[in-house]
Amino acid sequence: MAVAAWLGRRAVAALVTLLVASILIYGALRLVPGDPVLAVSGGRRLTPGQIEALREAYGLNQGLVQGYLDWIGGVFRLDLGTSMTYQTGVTSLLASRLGVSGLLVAYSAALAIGFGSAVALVSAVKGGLINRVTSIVAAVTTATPTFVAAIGLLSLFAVGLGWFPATGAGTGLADRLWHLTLPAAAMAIAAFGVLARVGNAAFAGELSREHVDVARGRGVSGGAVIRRHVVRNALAPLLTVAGLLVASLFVGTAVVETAFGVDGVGSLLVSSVSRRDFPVVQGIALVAVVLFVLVNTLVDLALPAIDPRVTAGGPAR
Amino acid sequence: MGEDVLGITRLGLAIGAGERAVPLLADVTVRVRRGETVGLVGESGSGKSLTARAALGMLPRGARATGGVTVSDVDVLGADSRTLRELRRTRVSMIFQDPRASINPVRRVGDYLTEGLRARGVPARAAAERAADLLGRVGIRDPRGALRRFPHQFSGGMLQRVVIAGALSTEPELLLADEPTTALDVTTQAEVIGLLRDLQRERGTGMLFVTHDLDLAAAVCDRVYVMYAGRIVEEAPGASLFAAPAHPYTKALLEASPSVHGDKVAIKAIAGRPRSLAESPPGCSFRDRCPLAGDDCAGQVPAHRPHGASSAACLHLGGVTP
Amino acid sequence: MTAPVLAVTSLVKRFGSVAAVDGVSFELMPGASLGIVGESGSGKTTVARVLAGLERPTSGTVTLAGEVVTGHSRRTRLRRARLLQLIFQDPYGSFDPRRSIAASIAEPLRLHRPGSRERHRARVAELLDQVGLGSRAARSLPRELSGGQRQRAAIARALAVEPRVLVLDEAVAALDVSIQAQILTLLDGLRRDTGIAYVFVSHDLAVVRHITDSALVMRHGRVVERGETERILRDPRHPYTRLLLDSIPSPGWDPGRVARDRRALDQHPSHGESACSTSTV
Amino acid sequence: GSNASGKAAGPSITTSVPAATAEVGVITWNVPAGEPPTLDPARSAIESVSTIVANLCEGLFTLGPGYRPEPALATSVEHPDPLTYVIHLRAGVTFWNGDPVTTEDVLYSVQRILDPKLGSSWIGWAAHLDGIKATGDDEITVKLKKPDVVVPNFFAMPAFHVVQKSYAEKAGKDFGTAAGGVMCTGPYKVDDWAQGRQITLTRNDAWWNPARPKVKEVRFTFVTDPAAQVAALAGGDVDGQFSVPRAAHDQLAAKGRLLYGASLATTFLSVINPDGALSDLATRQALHALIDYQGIIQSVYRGTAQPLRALVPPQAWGYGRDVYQAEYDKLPQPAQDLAKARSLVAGSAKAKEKLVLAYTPAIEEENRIATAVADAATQAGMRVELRPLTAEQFGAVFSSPQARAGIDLLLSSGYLDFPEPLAYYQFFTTGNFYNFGGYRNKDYDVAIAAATVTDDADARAKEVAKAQAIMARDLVNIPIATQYVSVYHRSGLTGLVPRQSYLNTPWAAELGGA
Amino acid sequence: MTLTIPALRARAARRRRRPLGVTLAVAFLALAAVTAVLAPVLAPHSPAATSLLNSLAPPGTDGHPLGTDSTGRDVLSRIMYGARLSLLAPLGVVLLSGLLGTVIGLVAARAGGWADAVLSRGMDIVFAFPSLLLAMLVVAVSGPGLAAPICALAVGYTPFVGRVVRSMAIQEGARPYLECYRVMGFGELTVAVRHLLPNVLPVLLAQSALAFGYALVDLAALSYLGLGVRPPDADWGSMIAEARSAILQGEPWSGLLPGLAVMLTVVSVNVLGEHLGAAVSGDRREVA
Ligand SMILES: Nc1ncnc2c1ncn2[C@@H]1O[C@H](COP(=O)(O)OP(=O)(O)OP(=O)(O)O)[C@@H](O)[C@H]1O
Ligand SMILES: Nc1ncnc2c1ncn2[C@@H]1O[C@H](COP(=O)(O)OP(=O)(O)OP(=O)(O)O)[C@@H](O)[C@H]1O
Ligand SMILES: [Mg+2]
Ligand SMILES: [Mg+2]
Repeated sequence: MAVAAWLGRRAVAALVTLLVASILIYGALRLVPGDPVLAVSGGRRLTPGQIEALREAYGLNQGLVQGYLDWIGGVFRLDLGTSMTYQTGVTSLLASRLGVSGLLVAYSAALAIGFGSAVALVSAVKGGLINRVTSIVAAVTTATPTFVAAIGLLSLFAVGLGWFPATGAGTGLADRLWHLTLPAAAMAIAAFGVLARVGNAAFAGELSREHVDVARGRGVSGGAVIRRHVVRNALAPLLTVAGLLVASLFVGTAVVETAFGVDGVGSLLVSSVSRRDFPVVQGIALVAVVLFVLVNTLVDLALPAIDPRVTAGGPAR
Repeated sequence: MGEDVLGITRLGLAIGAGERAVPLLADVTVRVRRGETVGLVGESGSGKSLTARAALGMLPRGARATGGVTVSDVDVLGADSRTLRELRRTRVSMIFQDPRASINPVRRVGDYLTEGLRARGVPARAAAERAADLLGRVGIRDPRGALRRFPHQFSGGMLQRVVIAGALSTEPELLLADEPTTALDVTTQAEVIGLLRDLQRERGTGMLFVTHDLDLAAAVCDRVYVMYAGRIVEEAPGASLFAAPAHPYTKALLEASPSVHGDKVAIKAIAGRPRSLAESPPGCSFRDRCPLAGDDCAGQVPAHRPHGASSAACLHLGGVTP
Repeated sequence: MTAPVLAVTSLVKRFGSVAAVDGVSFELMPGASLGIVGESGSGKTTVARVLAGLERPTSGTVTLAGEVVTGHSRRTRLRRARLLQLIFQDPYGSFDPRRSIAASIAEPLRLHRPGSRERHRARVAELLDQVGLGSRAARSLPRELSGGQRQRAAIARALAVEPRVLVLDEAVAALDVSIQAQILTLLDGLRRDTGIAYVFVSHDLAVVRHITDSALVMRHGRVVERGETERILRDPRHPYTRLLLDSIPSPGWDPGRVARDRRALDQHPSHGESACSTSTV
Repeated sequence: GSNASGKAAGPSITTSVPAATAEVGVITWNVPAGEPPTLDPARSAIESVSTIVANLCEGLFTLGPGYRPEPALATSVEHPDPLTYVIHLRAGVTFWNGDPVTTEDVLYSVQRILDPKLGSSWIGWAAHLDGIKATGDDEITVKLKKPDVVVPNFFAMPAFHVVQKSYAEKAGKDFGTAAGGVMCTGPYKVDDWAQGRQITLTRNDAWWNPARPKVKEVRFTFVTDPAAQVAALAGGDVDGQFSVPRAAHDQLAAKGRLLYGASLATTFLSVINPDGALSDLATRQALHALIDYQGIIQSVYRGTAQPLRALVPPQAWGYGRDVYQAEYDKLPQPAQDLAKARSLVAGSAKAKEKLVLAYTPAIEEENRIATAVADAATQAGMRVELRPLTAEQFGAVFSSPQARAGIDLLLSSGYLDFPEPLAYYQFFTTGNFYNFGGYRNKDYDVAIAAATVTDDADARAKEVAKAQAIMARDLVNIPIATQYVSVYHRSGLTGLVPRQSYLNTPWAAELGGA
Repeated sequence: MTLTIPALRARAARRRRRPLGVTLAVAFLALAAVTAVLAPVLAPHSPAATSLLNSLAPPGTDGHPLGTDSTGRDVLSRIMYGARLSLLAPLGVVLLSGLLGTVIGLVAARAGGWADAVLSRGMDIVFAFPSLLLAMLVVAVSGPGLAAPICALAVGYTPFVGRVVRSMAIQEGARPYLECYRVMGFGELTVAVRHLLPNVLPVLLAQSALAFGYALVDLAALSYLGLGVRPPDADWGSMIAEARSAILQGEPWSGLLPGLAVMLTVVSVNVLGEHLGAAVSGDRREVA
């Protein structure tokens, strides 16, 4: 009962967030000064008459509320409008690129979460020198901007050593993973640092809890204590942070996809922002926010399975 | 002395090494016989918990121990981790003050209870049977349902029963109870103590009962050790603790505690505050708060001397109870 | 006949569906000491918090020095504070960790007794002296003091505005026996010297016996027994009071009986809950 | 180190390469400008579109070597009087789907771009159009209201690229997009457009032109980041691309074939605000004197550019070369002379007024040029404020006066689509829409007007050169350099002469194995 | 008297325990701040002085200790001047978001109920926009430049600060000393501003330090994508972006050095923030 009510509350909260976010996204981009139609020109010369004709064609003279209703209505029909530069539906434009970006995010999240939590656990359990070294590594990687990492990896592993392809997304799953290794690693570096730190704190915190001592005092073996009482308990904060990271990785693709010449949603976002192709920007922003809310709601929904106390109203800690 | 389930002899404990070592315990000697309830009382910081934990072989990080600790003739301080684990699985159990902190909050109560049994090699199904059995024994209604519930769904008193059930599930020879009722209401305390005593008597388990409540110690324990500043200052039979306190500290404590029984008498406060071993003055640790203290107390740490049914570490025993 | 300094009538406080306090009434004469005892969750703290204005009562009134305290205006707030102060269980948490003890004590003075810095300083020294603390403690941060010292400082701060009622919520529960005795002695002396009245909330009957003249026994938010403290201890009339007394360990104590009695009481929860009418203590 | 100071003039220009002999299965070609928004030739005024469309669609004529018009879907054009052009269509040409090309298709293709809603930038050709109609089964006639010698050049431009009428009408708004596709006649046809990834062209085996392409399939990728491009080219992920990042010239030259060609492009400063500090000739002369032309060519363009004396580069002299050359030689060779600039500034009150230099920092070379110019101006005692523009703002400068407000000087690069200097110079006549600087010079206007109606090559060249000399003196435009076209492809390929006409002639059809 | 000694010793020990990393971080940040402020005095060259024929000189070249960039500008001078925008812009973000977050967090915590629900939900909604996305959205609206992204990031980081302030304020508000002030007769506002805020401040500072690092990276990424700082202004991010082709040429210095400056700054503020945060929780732990 408590669980069902709690799940219901989370779902409603997620929907409210999405609703307000969609209004913000649409509203902000419609209140733009200047003329979005110029995007269509691709920087070439247009006469004022041509511009007026294009404004008409894109329905930019419409009222804000009506515009929003039309747009959100379209969203429910999976129609995000028409790109100004590409002249095609934003939905199909995104659909063709979401695969690459999704894989990139998943790959990068897997790297960051896998290495991050492993390093966090090992350093928390071993302590001492290992802990100090990993904390320095984590501090430095956390502070490594994605674009710096991208440049570094690109010049070292692609241009210098030639171990990985420098660009493109490849075809077929194996080839694609091969191509996306460097971009995923570039994105994963900072996320790794964050996870290593958060994970280390979580694991160390759990390790110092009395029930861990109690378990040891009952003769439970070291491995089982770690598995059953430390990892399991630290999972909640780790999962929460990982959820936030995954969603921000999606936007992080803007940087790596540009740096590695991957044609995904991120590079589309960058080019659309600089061309002010609003239907595309709106569409991507909406997808990013939906993804964020979705991932975090999923994490929220998973939390009761990890920590039953969350549904009892209290915090996870 | 095969009768002793716990033998702590001249246990010393210090953290750090050399110049910067901080002493925590000195010269602590405690014995618990089979089926006996032994109290360990003292104010906070006197080293009760450290002593109890030492019996499990759980020393604070970076601490060095001197002296000896044996549980059922196994040398705890010298034991390797395997022996120690085996010992903990089969012979000693410990109950802590706060049951909520003692149980992993994210696992089911059933997991907590069966974990100890499974570690001993009991098959899963049999372990679950035993766990339900135990819960029934400690007075929890619907034991089977309780196995599937989470700790936060229990009240403090009920949860302490679960912990007790867990501690007894392995049928230990020695039970270390570190203030097991301090977090509970007085009425609940009575119930839990009753339960603990029944189970312990039934199985002949030896129990080291740590508390700061003199009344409780006197009521429950066969023998009581009084600790002050990391040392045992008095050892007395439970019954004579009130009647004839041997050490000035014990006497001062009694005089400082108000009581519901008998006539209303004024209480006498003790000057100063309790010390830890590291902070205490050289010689007798209690001397700066002691009304009987003389210059001789500063010289050296007084040795234990018998006094009536008790023994105490004081040079002026005659001044306490003639 | 003097008027009561504090009177509470039909006090009710609900949290959602839980009635934490359910129809509590009592009066407190100047210089008197009233104990409130009961098991955990019986509503003792809630009564104390309502008295101090930290919770609004759902219904019922609190009358201080003949005037009903209602509303949250600045005037009410200040008047209440001047008449009644509260001491908490946790003597560490009662102080701003960043401020020295002297600074913390000076604060209520500045609010209620405007005056020069010098005057305040002198008064702080006087207050600290009254509770047996020296100038070194005055300069310390709360974390540099022991629990007993902190509780003394908390008492000094409460006394700063010379209130007529001091509400103490488990004020000695966290202290070691030897320190607890010091504080109890201090409180005794203060009442004798200043004529301040206490509402002493505790679950420890022995302490209540020591410090109070009369007492209320609460259970599930209601008063189940009231009267002179000695009388209640000698001759408990309500089974719950009896249970509480029986729970206190003593030589020859039978915890098994406590368990049985409690079960019996739980099975007849209505037993005597409102047996005692509102008699003035 | 590549400290530019020590370097020699730079790489040389390639004007011919061995023809391709071997068939090649697939090549992967990168379009550094990114994925094209459309493949509609009418909207192919941006590099990403033109590079690909050039292989798909054909006009009536095309530009051959030396940027000379050559017949394509037309066989010939007659010019019976100054206002009339009669074009004869080639017989037997079919679209990819096998349908024959009709005059109706040609007329449809030309006329659709005249619809302003389409937003085609080729619309400009029709400024003096009177009418265009079919005058026979394989003949169309273009009638002008006023003589305009520039017009025939457009016949080789995408303005006259032929698309199938029925197909285009059916596709409607989607024509040219990934969904709608295109229908043309060129040597390649669209096989697949995987949006966001690549566009694949396959050979049109039914091409009318007997010069069969050697490459069967061309895959276009759209890597925009220079570092990624270089890594892709060097690593062999991509076989080639035009406009190779200059920074990687050394690196790539060692890998495969890196070729340069002269172009019709100019980088120049133009006066946008006729009333500000730049209304003063001395200020403009100071500006002209303070630019480090040599540094720009060596360091910014890494030797792949040439200094210019006039706005239109010599490559664009499509006729009357001798005349042009002689006149060009008379113009002063630009060189930095800070002392002269300083004294000019010292002698002019106007020169010390603040002036705003707008530019597009997204184009790395222009970012550096603008930075260097501003710094040199500061050294000469001028006050230059840099105003970076986005591509969009840059576009707006050409269409809205508000966007031009506050800008005194604009750094831009442009190119002529065909070798007719008039096409550029006519923009600066009094009252011309694109004459943002409000340049007014009667003599200039007269010379341009005369050239526009002069059919004879040398005579026309004389008039144009006269105007050119006037402009060079008035300095309303300060030409800085003309860049080379560059192309890189892996070794083993050949046949591609680096020319700017890759933007409108089927260049892939020339490429093939060595 | 005996009490004095351990207490003093503990205090001294606490002071001595400041880790080397924190000292280094503070030193670096101080150096960066001084450099930024005194750039006109300290920088050997004007950051705008070009020399096309002396471009991409390697570090150690005469007169250019860190070399020159692709337009021949002195890298050291540009890093020094670049520090101004690079540090000032995130500082603006932090100040704005700190102010907003503190007010919202305190109001939500103290008001509770309906106001808390609305404010918290509002923060959740803003939180659903990754900060870089928010910054790119406003750039799409307003065109490149720093002012809009600074505001956007400030809004974006508000929940980052506000949530922590709120939970700290609730946690701290439940501690008896604040109730003591209320019992003493102090008003809500006085309690919140005079007593709650100073005790929340270390957490606020810690959180702000972390936000500073994030903002620095976000703004640099924006500049790297060509959507942030517009030339001729330069921050470290735009310097890296401008150096991209130089990196291709195998002359990475003019990009690596500002990249290093970004990393060192971010590491430093992170170390500092974490230290502040740990100091706070350590303070709490001592009590428990
Ligand atoms: N891990 C440790 N490191 C350093 N000192 C410790 C550690 N554990 C305990 N101590 C110190 O040892 C002394 C005794 O601690 P212990 O916990 O045994 O006291 P206790 O008698 O159980 O008190 P309480 O009644 O408060 O539980 C205290 O002064 C404490 O500060
Ligand atoms: N803020 C609150 N919100 C909801 N319920 C509350 C709140 N404060 C107290 N209660 C409930 O009111 C009842 C009485 O609580 P109160 O703290 O007054 O008891 P108490 O007698 O002081 O107990 P203890 O001895 O444990 O301090 C309990 O059931 C408690 O759960
Ligand atoms: Mg203890
Ligand atoms: Mg209470």
